[in-house]
Amino acid sequence: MTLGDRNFPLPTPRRSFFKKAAAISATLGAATSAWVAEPDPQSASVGMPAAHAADGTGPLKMAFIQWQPHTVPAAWSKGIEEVLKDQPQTQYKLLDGQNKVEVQVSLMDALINEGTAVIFLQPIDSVALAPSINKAKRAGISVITLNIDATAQHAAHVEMSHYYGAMEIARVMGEKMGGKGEVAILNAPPGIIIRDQRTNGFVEGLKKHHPNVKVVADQVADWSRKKAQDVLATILNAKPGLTGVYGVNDSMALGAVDVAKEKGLLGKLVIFGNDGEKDALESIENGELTGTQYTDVYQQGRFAASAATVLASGQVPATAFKKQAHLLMPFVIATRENVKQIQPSQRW
Amino acid sequence: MIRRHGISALPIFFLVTFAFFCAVVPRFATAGNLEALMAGYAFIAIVAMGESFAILLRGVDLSVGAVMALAGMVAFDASLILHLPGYLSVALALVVATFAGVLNGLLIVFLRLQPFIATLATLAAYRGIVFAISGRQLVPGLSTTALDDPWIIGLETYFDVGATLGVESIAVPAIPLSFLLMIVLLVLFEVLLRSTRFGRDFYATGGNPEAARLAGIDLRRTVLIGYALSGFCAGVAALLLVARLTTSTEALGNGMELTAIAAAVIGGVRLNGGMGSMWGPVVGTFLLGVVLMGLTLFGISQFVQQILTGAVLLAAIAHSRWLQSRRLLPSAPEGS
Amino acid sequence: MSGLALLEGRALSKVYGLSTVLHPTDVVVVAGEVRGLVGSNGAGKSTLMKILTGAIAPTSGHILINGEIASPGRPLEMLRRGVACIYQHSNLVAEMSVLDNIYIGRQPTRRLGLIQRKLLREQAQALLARHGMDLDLDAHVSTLSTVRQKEVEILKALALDARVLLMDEPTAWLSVADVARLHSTIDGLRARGVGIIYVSHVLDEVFAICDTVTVMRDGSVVADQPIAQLDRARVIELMVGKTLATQALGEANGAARSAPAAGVPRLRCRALSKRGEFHEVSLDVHAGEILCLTGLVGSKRSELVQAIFGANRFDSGTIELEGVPVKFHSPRAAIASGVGFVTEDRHRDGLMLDLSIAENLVAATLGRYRRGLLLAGERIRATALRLITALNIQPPDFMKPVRLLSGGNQQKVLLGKWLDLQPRLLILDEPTVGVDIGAKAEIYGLLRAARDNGMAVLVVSSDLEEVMTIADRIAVMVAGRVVRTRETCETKIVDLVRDMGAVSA
Amino acid sequence: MNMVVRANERWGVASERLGGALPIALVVLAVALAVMQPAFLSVANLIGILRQVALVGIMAAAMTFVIMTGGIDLSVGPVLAVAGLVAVLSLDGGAALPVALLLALLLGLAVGLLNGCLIAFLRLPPIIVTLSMLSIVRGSGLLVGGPDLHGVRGQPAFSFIGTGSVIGLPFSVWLFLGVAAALLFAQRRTPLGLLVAALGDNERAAWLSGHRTRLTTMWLYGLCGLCAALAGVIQASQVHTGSATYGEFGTELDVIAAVVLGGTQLTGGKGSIARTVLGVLFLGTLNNGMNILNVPIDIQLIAKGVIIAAALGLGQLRR
Repeated sequence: MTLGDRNFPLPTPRRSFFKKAAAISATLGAATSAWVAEPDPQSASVGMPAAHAADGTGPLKMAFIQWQPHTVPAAWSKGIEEVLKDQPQTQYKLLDGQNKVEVQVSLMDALINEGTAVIFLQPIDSVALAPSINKAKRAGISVITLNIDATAQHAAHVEMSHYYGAMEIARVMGEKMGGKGEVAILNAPPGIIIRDQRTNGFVEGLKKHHPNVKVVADQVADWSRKKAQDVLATILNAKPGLTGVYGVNDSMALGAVDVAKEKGLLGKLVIFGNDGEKDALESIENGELTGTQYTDVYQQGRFAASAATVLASGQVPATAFKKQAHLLMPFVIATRENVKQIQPSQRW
Repeated sequence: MIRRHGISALPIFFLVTFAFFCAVVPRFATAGNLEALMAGYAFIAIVAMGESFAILLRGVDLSVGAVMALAGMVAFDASLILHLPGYLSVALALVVATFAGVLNGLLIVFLRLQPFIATLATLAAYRGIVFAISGRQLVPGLSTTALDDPWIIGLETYFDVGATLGVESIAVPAIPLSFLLMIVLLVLFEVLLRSTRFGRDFYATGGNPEAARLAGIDLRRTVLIGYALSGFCAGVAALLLVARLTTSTEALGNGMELTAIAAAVIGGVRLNGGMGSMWGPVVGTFLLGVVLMGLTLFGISQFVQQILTGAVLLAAIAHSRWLQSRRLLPSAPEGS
Repeated sequence: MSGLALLEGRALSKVYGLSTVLHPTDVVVVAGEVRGLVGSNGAGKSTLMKILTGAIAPTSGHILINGEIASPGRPLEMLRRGVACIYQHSNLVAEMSVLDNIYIGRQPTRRLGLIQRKLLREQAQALLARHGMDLDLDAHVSTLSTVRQKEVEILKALALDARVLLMDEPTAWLSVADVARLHSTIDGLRARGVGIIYVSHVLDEVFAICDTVTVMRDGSVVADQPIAQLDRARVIELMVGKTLATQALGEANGAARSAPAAGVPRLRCRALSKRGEFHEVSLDVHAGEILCLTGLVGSKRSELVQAIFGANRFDSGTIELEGVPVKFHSPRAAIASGVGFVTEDRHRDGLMLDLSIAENLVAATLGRYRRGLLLAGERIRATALRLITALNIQPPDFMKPVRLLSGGNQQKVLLGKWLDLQPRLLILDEPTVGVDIGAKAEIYGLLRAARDNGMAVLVVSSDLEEVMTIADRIAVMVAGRVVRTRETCETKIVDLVRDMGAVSA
Repeated sequence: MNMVVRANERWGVASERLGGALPIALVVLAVALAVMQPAFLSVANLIGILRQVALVGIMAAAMTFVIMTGGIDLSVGPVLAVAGLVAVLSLDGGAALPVALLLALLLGLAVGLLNGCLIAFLRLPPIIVTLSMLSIVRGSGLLVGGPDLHGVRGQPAFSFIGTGSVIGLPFSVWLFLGVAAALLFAQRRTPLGLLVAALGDNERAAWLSGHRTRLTTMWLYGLCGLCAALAGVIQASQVHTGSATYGEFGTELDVIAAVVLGGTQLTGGKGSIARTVLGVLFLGTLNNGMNILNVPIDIQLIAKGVIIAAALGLGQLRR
């Protein structure tokens, strides 16, 4: 059962957004119970892997392998811990993938040997981590991927929509720009899949909704606010006619805001970010940043964690999954109009 | 010739660290973990060996990471876009990597660039080429397509020693092919350096270029071969990693240069050339591996892990320096 | 000296940019002949040697080996055809074993370039036996003394059974005994019909060992004849011209001595000991005297003076400076209380080769040349100019990097650095190694002047000729102990040699 | 520049001039860019370049001394991050601006001195010491501040450091010029410059001439840490946030590249602050040019490699 499949109803009406969030957690519960409902015949033969601590002996180990220390995974981790802290028997740790695939793979191996019950994984690459995920599955460990799906079937995937989110950004941004004008993209270096999904989504979105908005510059600013400042400042010298900037993450968008402020272009430049971290939302409220794609990352973490608890409860051996739960997080394009709706508790 | 320079310090330190983790970390001394260790670090060790060739020649090769990405992407494209048979893709990747190394050598020998600058330049250039030829960018579908060619994927195989020896009572780690490959290269390189004339020429070139030149050693040739070997090793490592990942990414091998250099220096390869071994860097690499695995299994928080990793690095080098100083006590700073 | 010409240089010349360092020169090496090649620094000896070894290519002229033309600038070819060279500065790879160094670049190999270790070792041992040398083939060159390293270099050449052997200052840093040893080796080679070019600043050696001599001056040959037809004075005159020659000789042995000083000595060492280096050493150096500390290389003289200077530790004993007990824990402290130290190896310990003459001259006294935070440029400049004239440093350009100076001038810069300190006690370790005769004379003059101004001078030297020339008193050190102290006026070289218990030179 | 050279010729620095390929390459590059994109020469852009290189420039200037002694400092990235973080956190904690700045700078200095101490007195290889310090400092920073971004609010004085400008030039640029000038002056006109040169040329000889070689070396690393911290403060002020994740991997390479591009040998010895500044400007111009021409990243990197190799290589060939 794929919850929120690819053609997830877009755009999300503001009002229904939080209802939907609730609805999803409900369905997720249903989903997990559904797994329990249809145990796999072989699962008996497979049995509980020795590593699995679900039999009550010793703590229940869970670990989260992030791509590298960063605001988003940090927020996920917070959400996860919120859920897990009520479960004294679980032991949770956050690991650093150092933005290197090979390190993530090594960490997977380590966790597998350790007999972890559930691994939360933010893969740097969909394919690269697949072998490790399969290995984990063979060891009876459930893997829950965050944000980037893996090509290998695994327990569950909780994703903030990159491709469709970026498309949506393109649509709203185009409207703010009056359907025409020149846009610069402050991009990340290739090598991580989010980058491709977001850029492609954005470009496709413009093609689809606003063919008259041209992308006149696409420069790499390494996810960094400082670099974004330098790069955009330079671009503006060559392209004074620039009317829009899309930062592939909020830091770069905020860098753009800094430049706009300095050059007194705040009114003229339409600037969008991606992720929706609290600084970005605040900047929107101050009428500096035009908008960003907001996803309730805490919630995303909580979903992942609740799924994990069900899985770890042991009634469902990871080997039993025929299909993989796929949860596409709902998002809003936060702009001045709707940003107030996002409660402080949801800001990360 | 190495023992005299206190590099024997390293194995001791390694064993102590290893023993420590075995003792205090649950599930560290398991077959599975050793297996993971071998599989996860053999390819890095190979890069470190390559790097050592450059360092032995008073140089450094910053481009190893980029060369890995290049070789990986070549194999990727060759297999998934050009649909070449695996053995060709592998060969192609190795050739490209070796050539990349040769190019470094050419820049150093003929443009007389400082190795640091030459390889820094190629580091950028090779990475750029990777972006340019990346099948993941050219053919959207490929970023989620796994490599399936047996010739490439086959590199990630394990030999169940336990079964073949019939030892079932104790869990013997299965030996990954990559590890065996590393051993083979290690032996080859050690023989090359110790008991062939080329090897001696190599140390001579690094130790005292003028003397080497006057003895009629062809310095250019030595340097070219040195960097070629560095490139080749990066290529082999890349293939092993690609096999492990069943794909290649544009970011493959990012930051590998520092890891390799660190491993080499901890392994006792002297930065200003002419002194060092091949097994040193290998042990150095696995020291890094043991620390990462150990601390992770120990459940040390990721941040504290970084701190401890740094501390262990320091300890390792300090320890070997200490053993050295007990041998020959310099009452004054040696001239730089 | 009959015999065929092994190596022949015809009209060899070398021009760097505008300056001609070698005018068209002919040189011949005949089998079984030792040809002395002498001349002041900058006379073109080294250039000629480099051309003959193929280290550099001549601007014009050509080289014949056994009558065949050899292509220039090809060290390897020259080696293969039996022309080997022992350079003044070590050309060994410090990190490699003696064995590897001897056969560097030409080890016998099997298929796959694998070295035939056994064969190699046998060859080496045979070689050692043939020339009556004993060396630990597995020792690292870096762990060997200078003498030993020289021997390795000679072996390196012999290993090729070279027909022609070029030796550039082979006896630099060698003690009397070692020189004798080397010479007997050379005799052996000559007997075997090897042709040898022997470059040296030490004329006595040239007269002792050479059959013919080529004297060079300002880049061209001024004399080429059997040594028998020349005497020392004549050769010096040919080398450096009349005036300097008279000076160099005139001030030799008969030079004025200060009366044996009395009263509290400037430096008083009592029972200085360091395990494994020196034992119970007691020395006095008075104001206004030059004390020479001589002995065989390896008699730990350098270690001793370094200990006095604070560059080396010592276990027990006392040092007094004008009656005040001192113990320096660093050179800095020694310098602060007016002790200067001209180190032995000017390249390793003495000079900053890429820095200018001026910068080197004030290196030990920098503290005096600051105005607040700044360097007092004018004062530095003044001092530099003063010293350059006083020491007659060539070229007199204080901007010139020291690397570009001749050995003699480099040594003068090093000396100048310490003279500027105007130390109460000046220690010099082998002050004239590899320095040509003209510069030597000047350095001796400077030392005497310093002495006469009441400086206490302690010179470590293995060159007995030098010792006899400048010393007021002579202390002989053997195996870390001072065995004898003599007044120079009552001393003959043979006495010293006997004191050292060395083979008679 | 020539004025300075002549000034110290008065007392005879072994003649070191701004010759070589780099200045020519810089001019050629600038002209080429100006032709392809006139906006490159606009005052705004030229100032922009200065502003963009300020951080690397400050660090490179100090790094020059370290590299001249045959050393290297890989730990500048994390130091930059943590210094910024400390400044921001202490401001949040209500500390007065001077106090916050002092804390940040002292931290950088301390890390640097620790590096120097290990290198000079324990004689450990600089590359390993500073590499270890890289991960130690980064780890500690993350322990303190986590990966989150800590914003600065209502601190006009602090924001001025990075964003304010004085007579037409950004304040950060003034700081860069200030540091560069000071170090240039130190190298050319004070005993320190001579001492550093001596250290790089022949440490043992310097020691035997009565110089405190180890102490000096230690302080040079201290200086390097200090400058990294200064850069960190500036960046924190420019991006209005402090975070332990700033100064990403690669920062140190940028800095070292600038120094080496300026002709300082990694093996130690001769080096010049002036030439380093040139190196910084060259790299800055290169990046700026790539951005202003909107060169795609792949071509950008390739071109970068080729241009650097060509710029220095051709210079070598002329010799």
